[in-house]
Amino acid sequence: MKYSLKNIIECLLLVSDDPLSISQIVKILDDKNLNKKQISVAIDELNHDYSNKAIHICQVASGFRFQAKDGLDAYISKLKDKGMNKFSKAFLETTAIIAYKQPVTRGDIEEIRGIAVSTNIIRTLLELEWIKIVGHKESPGKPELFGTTPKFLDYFNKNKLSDLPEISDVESI
Amino acid sequence: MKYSLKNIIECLLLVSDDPLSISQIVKILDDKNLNKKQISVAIDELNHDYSNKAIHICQVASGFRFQAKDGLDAYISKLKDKGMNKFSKAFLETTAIIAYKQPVTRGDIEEIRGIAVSTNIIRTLLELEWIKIVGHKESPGKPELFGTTPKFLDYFNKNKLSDLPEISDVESI
Amino acid sequence: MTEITAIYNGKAISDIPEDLFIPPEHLRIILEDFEGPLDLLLYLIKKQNIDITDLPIFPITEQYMSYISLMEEMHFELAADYLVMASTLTEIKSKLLLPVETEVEDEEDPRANLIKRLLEYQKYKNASELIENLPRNYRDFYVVSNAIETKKRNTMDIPDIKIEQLKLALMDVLRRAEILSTHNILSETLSVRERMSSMLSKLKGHENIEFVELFNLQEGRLGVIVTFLALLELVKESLIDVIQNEPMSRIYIGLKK
Repeated sequence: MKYSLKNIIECLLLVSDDPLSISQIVKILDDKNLNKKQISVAIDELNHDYSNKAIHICQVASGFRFQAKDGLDAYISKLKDKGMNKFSKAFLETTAIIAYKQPVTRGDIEEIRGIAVSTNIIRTLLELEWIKIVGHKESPGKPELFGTTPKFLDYFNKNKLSDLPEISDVESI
Repeated sequence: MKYSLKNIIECLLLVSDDPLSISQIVKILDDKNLNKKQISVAIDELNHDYSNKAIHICQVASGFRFQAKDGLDAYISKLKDKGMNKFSKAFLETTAIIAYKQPVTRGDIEEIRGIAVSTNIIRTLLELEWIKIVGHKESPGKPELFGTTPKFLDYFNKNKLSDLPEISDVESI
Repeated sequence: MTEITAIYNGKAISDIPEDLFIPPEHLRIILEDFEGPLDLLLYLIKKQNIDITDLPIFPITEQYMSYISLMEEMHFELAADYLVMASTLTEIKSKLLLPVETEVEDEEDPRANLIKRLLEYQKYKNASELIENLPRNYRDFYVVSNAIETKKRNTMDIPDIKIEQLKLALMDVLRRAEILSTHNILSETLSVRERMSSMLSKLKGHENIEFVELFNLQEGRLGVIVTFLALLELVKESLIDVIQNEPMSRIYIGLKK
């Protein structure tokens, strides 16, 4: 292996859009000589390496992910402020695709929009509880399937999804 | 400051959705004692620290970003669906004409391709922020002139337009 | 006799016998493969290994016309640009047919402009292939972006969205999707999609659920149909397993493992 286990795990956690569990990492690495314990040790070591850094690895419900440490809010909010105006179109389209094509994966949304889906938008939708994870698709990486929630319908004053305006064929537009 | 400049920059690059330029970083840090040179040095140092790691900082047209180093494809592909963005021939031809002949009007593109340019393609390119309106031509109707953006170059991992492959005139077919 | 030769999925389909029936939809795909009249002309030229600088306008015009008439016969929605090219070709042809009255110096070859355009177009076709082959994010390299969770994230305000906007957004995106070579999107009954989501939620946390339990008879006939369609759709998308241990025994539904 060209890179150490530690470095590969670091890279995977950073490239991944979602937290990774130890068993997911074991599966991705697909190496008989590796066990969960070793992954766990590597993550601890990584975090030790990060002790002086502004980032660290945290464990959340679905696995491990990187987080910024406290004290950088002032900078980060300046970073995240930009580009809010262009945000709403992508937000609207992502929401519309999930509503009308559910259950869909992120990949499905990307395929339809032809553009990578912003992790922010998915997170926001999850935080708003407009969407939830309804399952996992049987394809590489077991991507999450998203569907809308009753809360989403509440926002639009609708009772059920079929109350949403119908989209017939696109040709006629 | 609680964290070193290096560590703050590292964190900002990882938090950001888009590449960050040195002047953006200067603006975010908002510290009179900091100049561009220092940021640039810090980025070099960071990359040196990352020499054994599986990720590194790359410079593309709109700034700096982290990328996975080569050789991790086997793992990352298990993490993400890949090859999402497949583009139609019409889309690629329109993009190529704008990239290599900019600034061009819609009429110029139609002239070369011999067929009407789809409004959708132009809109998608504008939304992807691969192209922007760079001016208006001094001709009837003052048509918009399109040019490519740094974001277009970012997507293909290029720094400047001259990094695109060279094209030559065609003599025979 | 019209020679039907075309490219389908990059492969040339040539010399199709006259009596061979090509389903209209199939032919449509063949013809849609051309990116316009210049593309079609380039194809005809390449196919015959013609020296473009000495473009034999008569046979090329003839072949071009037969394609056009074929397209018209198929009621293929012919872009006006194809007809413009047809008239350009005819014009060049007639100019070439005219007897040269006097030796006019510097009289431009009537084909010159067309040849120039074809070469120019070929140049950008080549360029588009170069772009196609450039390394791309997520295909050839991986960008680390937005990799870090921050506490202060969603401070942004949710725009005040009207339901109509949502619909328009989707129509917009679907329309745009046509230009990206992706799967076709068929309109589906929303209630089925909704049921698919709720069924997956219901199955989550259970090893499996008996088939009949998925149905709510109070919903009436339509409800049962919607549930059944959702079930079929989930099977089709390999999201669930349908388990029956022996013929005529109970059927269980579980999430795909």
